[in-house]
This record gives sequence, C-alpha cells and structure tokens, in this order.
Amino acid sequence: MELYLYLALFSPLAGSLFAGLFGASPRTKIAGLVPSLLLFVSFVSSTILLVYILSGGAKVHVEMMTWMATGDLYIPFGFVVDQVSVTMMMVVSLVSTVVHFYSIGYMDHDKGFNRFFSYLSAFVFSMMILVMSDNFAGLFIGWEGVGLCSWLLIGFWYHKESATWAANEAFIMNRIADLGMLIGIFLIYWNTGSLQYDQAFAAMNGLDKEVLTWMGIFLFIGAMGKSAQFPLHTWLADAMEGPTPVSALIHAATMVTAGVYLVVRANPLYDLIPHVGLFIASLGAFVALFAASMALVNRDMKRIIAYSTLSQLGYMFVAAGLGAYWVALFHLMAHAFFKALLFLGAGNVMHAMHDELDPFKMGGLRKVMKGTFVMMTLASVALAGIYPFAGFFSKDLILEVGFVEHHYIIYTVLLFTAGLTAFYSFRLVALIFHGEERYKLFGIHPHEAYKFMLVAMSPLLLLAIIAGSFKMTYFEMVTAVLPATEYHVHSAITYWIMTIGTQLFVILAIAFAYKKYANNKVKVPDGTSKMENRLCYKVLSNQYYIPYIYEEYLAKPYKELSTLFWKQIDMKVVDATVDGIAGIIYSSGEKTRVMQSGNLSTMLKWMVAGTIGLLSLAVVFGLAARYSGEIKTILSGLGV
Amino acid sequence: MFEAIAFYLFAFLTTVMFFIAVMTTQALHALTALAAGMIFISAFFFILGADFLGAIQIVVYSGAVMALYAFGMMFFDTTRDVKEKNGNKYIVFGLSILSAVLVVVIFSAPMVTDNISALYPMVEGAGNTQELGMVLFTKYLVPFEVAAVMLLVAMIAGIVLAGKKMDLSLTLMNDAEIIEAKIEKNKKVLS
Amino acid sequence: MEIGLNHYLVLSTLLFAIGLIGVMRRKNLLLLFFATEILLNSVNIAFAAISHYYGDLTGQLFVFFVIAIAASEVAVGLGLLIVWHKRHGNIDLDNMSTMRG
Amino acid sequence: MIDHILSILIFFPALAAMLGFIIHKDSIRAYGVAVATIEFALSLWLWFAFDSNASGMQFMEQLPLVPAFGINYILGVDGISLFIIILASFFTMIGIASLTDTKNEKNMIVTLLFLQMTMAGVFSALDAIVFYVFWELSLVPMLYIIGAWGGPLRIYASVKFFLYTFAGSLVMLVGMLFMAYLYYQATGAWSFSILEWYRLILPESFQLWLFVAFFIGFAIKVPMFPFHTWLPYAHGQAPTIGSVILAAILLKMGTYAFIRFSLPMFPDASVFFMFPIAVLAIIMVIYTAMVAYAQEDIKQVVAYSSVSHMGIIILGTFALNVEGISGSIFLMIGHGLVSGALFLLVGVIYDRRHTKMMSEFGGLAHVMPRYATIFGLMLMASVGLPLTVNFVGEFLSLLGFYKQSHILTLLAGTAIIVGAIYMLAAYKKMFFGTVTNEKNANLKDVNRRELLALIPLSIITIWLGIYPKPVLDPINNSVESIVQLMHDKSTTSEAKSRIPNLVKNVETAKTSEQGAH
Repeated sequence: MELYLYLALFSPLAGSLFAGLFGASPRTKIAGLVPSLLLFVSFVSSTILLVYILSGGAKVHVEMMTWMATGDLYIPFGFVVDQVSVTMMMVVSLVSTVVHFYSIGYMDHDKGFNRFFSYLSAFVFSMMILVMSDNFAGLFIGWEGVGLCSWLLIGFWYHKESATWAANEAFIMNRIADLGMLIGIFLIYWNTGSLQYDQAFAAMNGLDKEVLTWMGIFLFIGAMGKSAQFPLHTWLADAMEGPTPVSALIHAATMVTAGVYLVVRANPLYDLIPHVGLFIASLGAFVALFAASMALVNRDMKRIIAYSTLSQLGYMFVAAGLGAYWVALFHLMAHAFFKALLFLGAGNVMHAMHDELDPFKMGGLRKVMKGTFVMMTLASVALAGIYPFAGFFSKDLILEVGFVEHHYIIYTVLLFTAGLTAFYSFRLVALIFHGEERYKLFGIHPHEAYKFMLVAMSPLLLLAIIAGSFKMTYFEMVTAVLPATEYHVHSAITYWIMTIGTQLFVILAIAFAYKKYANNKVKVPDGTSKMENRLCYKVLSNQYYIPYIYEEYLAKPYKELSTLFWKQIDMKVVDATVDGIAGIIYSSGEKTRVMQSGNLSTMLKWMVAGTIGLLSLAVVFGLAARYSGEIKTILSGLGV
Repeated sequence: MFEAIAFYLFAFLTTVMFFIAVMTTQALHALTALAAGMIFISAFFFILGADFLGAIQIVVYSGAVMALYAFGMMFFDTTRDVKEKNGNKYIVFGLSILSAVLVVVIFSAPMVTDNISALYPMVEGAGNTQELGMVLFTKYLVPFEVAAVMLLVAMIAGIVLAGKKMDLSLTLMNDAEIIEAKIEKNKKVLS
Repeated sequence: MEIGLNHYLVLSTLLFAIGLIGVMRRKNLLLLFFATEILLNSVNIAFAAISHYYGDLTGQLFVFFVIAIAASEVAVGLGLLIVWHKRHGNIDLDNMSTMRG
Repeated sequence: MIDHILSILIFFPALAAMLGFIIHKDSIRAYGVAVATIEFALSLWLWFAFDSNASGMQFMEQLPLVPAFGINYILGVDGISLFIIILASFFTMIGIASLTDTKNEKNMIVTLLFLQMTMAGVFSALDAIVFYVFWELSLVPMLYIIGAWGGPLRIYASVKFFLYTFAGSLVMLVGMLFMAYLYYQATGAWSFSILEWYRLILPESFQLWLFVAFFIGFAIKVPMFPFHTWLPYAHGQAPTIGSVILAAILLKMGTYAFIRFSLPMFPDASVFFMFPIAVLAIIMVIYTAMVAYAQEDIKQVVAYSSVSHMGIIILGTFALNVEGISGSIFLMIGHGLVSGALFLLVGVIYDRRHTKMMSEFGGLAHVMPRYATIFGLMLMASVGLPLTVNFVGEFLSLLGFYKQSHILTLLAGTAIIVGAIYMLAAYKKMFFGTVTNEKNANLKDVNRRELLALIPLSIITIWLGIYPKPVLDPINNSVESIVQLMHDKSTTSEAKSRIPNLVKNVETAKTSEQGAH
C-alpha cells in the first residue's frame, strides 16, 4: 500500500516538474497531457487506497524522512492514509484529474499553456501533502504550498493588473490567517510536546481548558483564511481573476475546503472545547447567509459561484463546529463535485462568450450549448439540494444537525440561506441559458466547448447526481476515526415535515428565480432601474462595502504609514540622530581647530594650561586618596 | 645657620636673575642675567654636596652654553630692544603662578614624600664624585654612552646647520643685497 | 632654622614658574631658549635636592643627563635658529605659523 | 594538513591575494575563480572531516602570541560556525565567478580574497583578541569595495559604514578587556580564550554591564533597530558583489557573536535583557518591513528586508532554548543564501538597465521569464515559504521564542504577513503587468555567467528547505551544549527557569528517536 501512497502523492509533483521543463518553450500538448495522465495515476492510486481502507484495511502510515529535528522537536515527512485523508485524496485527485483534462481544452490557445499545467500539478501536490500529512507541520507545508500555487494561478495572466492585485490580496490575506495557524502549531508543540496528530491529540486530554481554547481559536483563524470566512473572505471573490479551471479546482473544490479539513482533522481538539465549536458554527451560519446575500445581486458569473462556494463553506463549518465532522466532510465532498462542475460549465460559457462574465449579457444560450446547459442545470439542482441529488443528502443533513443539536437560530438561518442558494443559482442559470439571446447585441457568436471537455466533466456530473447514495457506506467508513453521531430527528413526522418543507421552499425559490429571470423581458441593467437604486441593492452589490473599507482604512493607511516611517522617522529621526552625533563631533573639531593656530606661543600657553589641568587632577586624586576614609563617611552620611 | 643664610641668599639672587632674564627687553641684559643665574645655581649644588654637578654646571652653562648663546647673538642685532607684542599678561602670570602653587601643594602635602626610598644609598666615607663615577660607569653606562653619542650628533648638527653658506650673512648685508639674494633664491625655487 | 627638602622644592617651583612666564611671554625665539634653560635648571635643583635628602644618587645622575640634553638642545636649536634667521630675516614667533591647522 | 585546515582556510586566500598583485590583468579572473574554488573545496573538506556528533570545538589550533597576557592564536569550529564558514567561501566563489565586468577587476578580486580571509578568521577565532582583529579587519576590504566601486554617494556610505561599525566594536573591545581583567581577578592568570571565559561565572551586576558593552558592538553590526541606518546606505551604494557579501556573511557576524559571546558568557544578563531585546527585534521586524514597503528602489527593498529578517534571527537567539537558537543559526544560513541571491538578482537587472527604480520596470516577466522565475523562487524563500531554507529557520526561531512569550511571538509573527506585503508588492511592480517602458522591451534574459551563481543558490535554497538535517544536526549538537552550559552557569532563579535543562531531556530524546526508527 505504501507504493500507492507514494504514487498518489508524488505523481502530481512529477507532472508539475515535467510541465515545468517546458516552461519557457512554446506551447506543446505533451506538457498538458503528461501531467493529466500522471494525475490519473494519482487518482487510481487513491482509489486503490480507498478500496483498501473500505475493505477494512488498517490505516497506512509511512515516515519518509526527517524534516526538522532539533532539541525536543522532531518533525518527519510522515504521511498517513486513513478514512479522513483518503476521502480528501479521492476528492482532490478526482476533481483535479477532471480539471486537468478539461484544461487541455480550455487553455488551448493560451501562451502560458505549459506553465499552467506546471502550476496546476504543483497545486495538487501541495494539496496532497496537506491532506496526507501526519503532523501539523506537514499540514502547514501543504497549507502554504497551496497558497503559493493559488498566488501563481490567480495571477496567471500577470499582464492584467486586476489579476496580479487579486493574487497578492489572496496571498497576503492567507498569510494573516497562516500566522494564526502558526501560533496554533506553536501552542500545540509547547503544550503537547509533539506535532504528530496522534501524539498531540492524545496529550490534549490532560490539558488546561484555557490552553485548548486558544489552540482551537488559533487553528481556526488559520482555517478562516484558507476557507475565506468572514472577515478574511474578500480574496475569494477577487480570486476569480484566475483562469476558470483554477477557480473550479482551487477556489471551489479543494483549497478552500482545507479549513474544513483542518477542523475535521483536529476533531479531538474541538470535541474538548464545544464553546469554540459553537463559535465556529455561528460564524459559519453567518457567512452562509452573508455570502448568499451578496450572490443575489452580483453581475459577475464567476463571482456568483464564488459567493455560493463561500456560502457552502459556511454550511460545512456549521456542521464541523457542531461536532458533526463526518457531515462536514460529506458535504465537502459532495460540494466539491457539483461546484467544480458548475465552475467548469461557467468556463465553457466564458469561452463561448469570449470572456464575457456578465450573465445579463448572455441569455438563451441553451440552444447553442446543450451539454453545458444540462450540466450546469443539474449542478445547480444539486447545489440547491433537491432530492435525489448529492446536495440534498449533505445539505439537508447539516440542517438536521442544527435542528437536532437545538441550535434553532442556526437552523433558521441555514434554511433561509438554502432558499437564497436556490434562488441565485437558478437566477444564474436562467440568465445564462434562458430568455432572449441578449448576447447578439454585443456581436458575440457563442459555440459549444470541445467534446472532450464535456466528456472530462462527465464524471463530476455523475457524482453530483449520485454522490448522495454513498452516504451510508461513507458514514461507516469515516466514523472509524470521526465521532459517529447519527443525526436523526426523533419523531418521523417532524422529519418528514422538515424535509418536505425544505424541498418545497427550495423549489419555490427556484420557480421564483425562473419567473423573474427566464422571460424575455430581462434587460441588461444600466443602473437606472428602480431596484438598482435601492440602498440594499447597493450595499449588496458593493459587498457590504467591505473591500472598500479594507482598501480605505487598512491598505491605504498602511501605505501611508510606511511612507511616513521611511521618510519621516527613518530618515529624519533615526538616521538624523546618527548623523547628528557625527555632526557634533565634526563641528567640535571644526571649532577647536582654532586652538591649533600654528603659533608656538599660543601653543605653549595651551601646554601650560594642560599641565595645570593634569596637576590639578593629581592634587584632587592625591587628596581623595589621602582623605578617602573621611569622604566615605561623608558620603554615607548623605545616604549615597 | 650658615647653610640657611647661603640658601636664602642664593635663592634670592637666582630668582632675581632669572626674573630679569625673563622680563627684560634688552637681549644683552637677559643673557647676562641668565649666565649669572646659572652660576648661582651651581652654589646650590655645592651646598647640597654635589660638587661634581656644581662644577659641571659652571663649566657647561657659563662656559659652553653661554659661549654658544653669545656666538648666536652675534648673528642678530642685539643692540636694539627686543620688540615683543604680548597678549594678555594676566594669563601668562596667572597660569605660571597657578602651576607653581599646585606643584608646591603636591610637594608639601604629605601624600608624596612618604613613599620615596633610596635606590642607591650613598656609601659612607666615599667622596661624592667618586660615588657618582661608580654609579655612572656601572648602572648608567649605557645611558651615559648614549648621551655622549647624542652630544656628538648635536655637535655635528650644529655645525651642519649653522655652517651652510657661512660666508653669507644677512646681518652684514644691506637691504638691497638681501632683496637681490631673495630674488635669486626664488629663481632657483621656480626653476 | 634647618633648610629642608621642601625649601629646595619650593625654590625649584618658583624658578620653574619664572621659566614658564618666560616661555609664555617671549616672542623672540632666542630669548625663549633662555626661558627653557631656566625650566631645566629649576628641575635640576629639585633633583639634586631630592638626591641629597634621600641619599640616592639617581637624582644627581639625572641632573647630569639633563645638562647633557640641555647642551645638545642648545647646539641643535641654535643651528636651526640660524638657518631660520638666514631664510626669513627674523626669529619672531608670531611669524612662524606655517603649521596653522 | 587537516589539523591545520582552519589556518589554511584563513591564510590561503590572503596569500593568494598577495600573489594576485603580480598576476597579469587578463588572467586575474581565472586566477580568482581558481583560488576561491580551492578555498570552497577546502571548506567542504572541513565539513566532511567534521564530526557531526561531537558538540565541542574541532580542529583546534593553538599558538601563543602574547603569553604574558594570555593572548593566543586559537582556532576551532563547531556546528555553529562551520556552516557560516562554508557559506562565506561559497559566496566568495560565486561572487568572483559571476563578477560582471567592473573597472579595476584585479583590485576587486584581491580585495574579495582579503575579505574572505577576514570572514574565515572571524568565524573560526576562539580568542577574543584574534576575533577582534579579524572583526575589524573585515571592515577594511568592505570599505574599499563600497568606496571604490560604489554609486554616487559611495564616500558618504562607506565612511558611515566604517565609522558606525567601528565605534560599536570599540565599545565591544572595552568589554573584552574588562572581561579579561575579571578573568584575571578570578583566576590570577590572563586569558582571552573564549572557551576559558565560558567557565567563568560572573555576578549578575557585572554580567549586565558586560552584556551591554558587547551588545552595542554586535547590535550595530547586525544591524538592530535603531542602529540600522548605515545599512541602507551601504547597500544602496555598494556594488552588487559588495551587497551580496555584506548581506550574506558580514551581517551574520553580529548574530553569530551573540551566540558565541553574549549567551554563554552572560546567561543571567541574557535572560534579563531578553524582553527588551525581543521588543527591539520586533520593532525591527515590523518597522523595517513597513519601510521596505515604502521604498522605490528595489535594492533598498531587499536591504530593509534583510534588516527585517535579522530581527527574527535575534528573536530566535534570545529564545534561549535549543529550538530557537538552532533556528536562528539555520536562519542565518538561509538568510545568507536568500538575501545574497536577491542582491545578485538585483545586480542582474542593474547591469542591464543601470537603474534600480521599480517604477522604471514593469512586465519583466514577459521579457525575462527565467529571471522572473528565479526571482520568484527567491522571493518566496524570503517570504518564508515551507520547503525553502528560510522557513525552517523562521519556524524554529519563532517556535523557540514562543516558549518565552506568546504575545511577542504573535507580534513577531506578523513578519510573515508584512514580509509578504512588501515582497509581493515589489514583485508585482517589477514583473507583472505589461511592458510599459520601451527600454525594457528588449532586455536579455539571465546569461550563463549569472546562472552559474543563481542555479546553485536556487538548488541549495530548496534542498536545505526539504532536507535540513545535515546542517541542522551539527548545529543542534553544538547548541545543546551551549544551552546546557548556560543553564549550569546561570545564577538567578529566573534564568534557571527560562533556560531549559537538557540533561534529562537528552536521554528521553534518545529513547524516542530509537522508538521512531
């Protein structure tokens, strides 16, 4: 099994290096094909491992080599394949294989084709390290590695100012969170003496509640950055500047779920501190609603999906925070499938529309892009949580968790958000695929994507539909390591009322979206309609003015303060002090130079004066030595 | 008693002589007063029993040094008053007297004199000159020889320095000649 | 009225002070040399006196060497003085300030 | 020969430099490269002959100089100094090899070889006086390099560099003399041997004063806030090679000396001053990072960034535990590699455009993709990305200091944020966007000579990030002995509690290691 572990882990790296070799050379298909095939190898290995674990195999744990060892600290490159990580491996390798094959078509005409695959495979490798590591430091490697690849990929079209800006924003925001993570790791090390998961968690039982709370908080700050939770969420929407496959892979399916993975992985810790868990859940519920509300009015196709991702991440954190780790992981998995599908579909649309992102400028695309239409619709259905699609099983479960755990406010918020989710998803679908063909106004001739791209997407489609049916198998498998709590509403009637009620609510929202946006009256908004001038619309479309606040009250003052530090403090205070000291010495020399008039007579006078000075010193010291006893008594009398 | 009278007498005389040497405006007076002062100082050496030093003092100063000075003064116009612009007199006197007072304080305070002890105690019964010779040619042989060499060097230096162009004397030349000589010299420098 | 070491030392100091006055007020280089001789001699008295009162010959030997040095100083100094006088026509200190810093 | 390897390492370049004067101008470059390569090979030999499991000094040499005052020519290396010596000879080698055509190349190479002598001397000296001599001597070649080959303000910069550091080290000298005097008082014999000074236990009041005296000398060299202002001038005016050596090696002298002198000699004072110094270090980290962000000149960005990173090194040093000190030593090496490489990279673009203003650039990634890649790699290393060399050091340093103070570590940890801000902003300004300036449109990518320097640096940067063990192990052993020494020597109870006692830990670590295998 170790062989498969290494294969799963290192074939993306090999792919990345291979594509990297062609980095400076012109576009060649092979630079895309080989990494994709290697990823397929990784996927197959992951599947073999999954089967092995499913069939009751013990977890695979290898220690490749020592990384850092000093003092009591011992960090190896250790990898573990257990029920949790194998789930993540499956998600990562599957989605990334799909995305890789898809990208061969998507990036077809791009100058940086080879570079793209190098980065993308490097990302997968980092993600694999992240999920497979058996210690927090290894997790951190992956954590930062995916951050780096995210930076590279968001800023992939580096000639675009907005892309590079978004890349830097993403990296820096993630770094803020990484600091929290790092502090969390330090806390764990100094309190448990180890960074290995098993040893650290074993030692946590005996620790002080307060320390554990801090650990939980700091680790969660790390998770907040990667999973773009409020208030570190702004980067995710801006990250849509990257190529769409990147958004599908990184900003929907894998990297952003790393935070959820961390919380799930650290479940023994969060079990000990339920109050932090409650905070996580509350924040998750808030983000779910908050992000969904922003998605309602947005006019950028990819940003809408990004906010949707954010919202779904909120769901996952609710589940994880409330202790339903397996539910969180399950939703993570299901979400990865349909959200990646949604993004890839959006990629097709973008290609067709020549990088136009405003869904109001599309409309009626279903005639030209049948395959994409079907896929995106089904993905949206799954996202909305309609039976029997994947979203129904995972999302409904989270609602149930909220209900069963008696957090009714969270439950209500999530229920409401589910409606919003359905609405904005289908608003998007309706605007893109139904109604009048508004794109003609802009002189665009859309075309369907390559066949093989659609084929590449099909596994995701399949999984988006059927993933829900794995629920029980999955539950049995993963609860070997996670707390096995079944969430069932006690009475069957309540259960049915809830389920059907939710379904009806969601379907209503969908219908409303269709009614509003699928007709031929939809116009390209020009900022004059009544709705657009409403305050709440403005607030929502400006993302609650949060990016504006960050820019005005954080970024700009930071820049100004930096300039102030440099120009005023460093140059005019610190350096001027040093130069001032030098100046004093210099000017005193300049002044006393007059003494050296060159006139012997004057100099002789100075000589005598100097002699007198020395003689006086001799007298003073002589007297002091002679009368030292008396001086001491006088001084002691003065209290010195 | 005799010693005291002699001490005070010579102390008075030397002080006065030196004072004249320092204060007078006539170079010749200064020279004479200095020579007198030197000879009076040798008296102290005799009083202190350092006969050899006394003799040397007279020979060296009133003989050799004074002769040298006189020789040197022949080059200068000694008949005229020495014109000196003096700055602040109070500084000059103030500084000198202050230093004198300080030195006296140091000597008279008991802190120094307690610690001095003899390195080469005098041998009873031997004459002063003889003892001096003994020490000089044993312990201080090397410094003595160095001093001798130094004197030789000084002598040669004196001859070389003063001996250049002995035929040319600015004091004996009139102004026109001096100017001419200067111009000639400048030419040499320029070329 | 015994004459002690201190008498000599005070005398020496007095002469030294006179020498200092000379050193400071004389502008004529030749007369300045006179003043330095006074300084040397005042120290000689002190040496001789200490030598006498402590029964140590070292003081006398130092006087001896001081005299030797004074002699050579006069020889070299006068030589330089003559050279200077030949070149500049005077030996006034106020004109010798080429070493102005 | 291996017994005298350190002397050879020190004096071989000096002799070669003397001979260099008679070498013909056209062949001096080949000569310089050859000498530096031999020197580097010798330092590698030193590493292979080095016993990684021993914690004490190795390859000791002793030769009396002034026996009456206990001044001896004592050399030796341990895990702390070994790698800095190797790094120094490595940078001299690639520095000479990648030297772009300068005026007066011959003098430059001779100067560099002399500089190499002083660097090897500082890091292998075990006698305070010998250490001091090399320490001061190292200023002279650098003074020439800045003053003779520098930019328009070079005279000001070089004089400032010289006088500032010199003033600091004079205070250090006073400290050394006083220390020797105390040793004499205690034992009745004079000694300037550092190893013998280690054995002297001083009362806390003396330790405080001596610590301050040494601190001033070291802090200026590091340079710590607020003594750092000479550095931007020196870097700004120095030629590329000067900046590289200055950043990579010369700054490390200060931090190295903290570990060699201050910690083991004055453990109580180290504990006493731990928090003030940590606060200074944190100011240094954040403040200089912000100043770096405001810069318009890419070289100044790198210069201030190196001050910022030195703050982390100081912090790790004053963690006073094995993790922190090992981390700070490792970070010294990492920072040497990375900032050296960054200065080389800045030199590459400066050679082409003769400007360092970031506003002049933009979109360089189009024109010089390989350059952009290597710059990006070094940037990420500088930011402290895992699997690069800097991360290991930064992680361990901060981890170590976390034991001492949580809040201060949190503040210092902002280094990873502010570091990312200025570095990414600079990278964006230079490399991203479209080529706006005509002059940049036809720039040549890095040539072979530059790659000769940059490729090995890139490889080492990643290699040590992934597999730091061969370097970390010897460091760890030596640091453990120093920490144990500090613990044993400390007199105050606070120091005893702050500095861990390793005696019992060593055994448990051994058993756990056995268990792991």
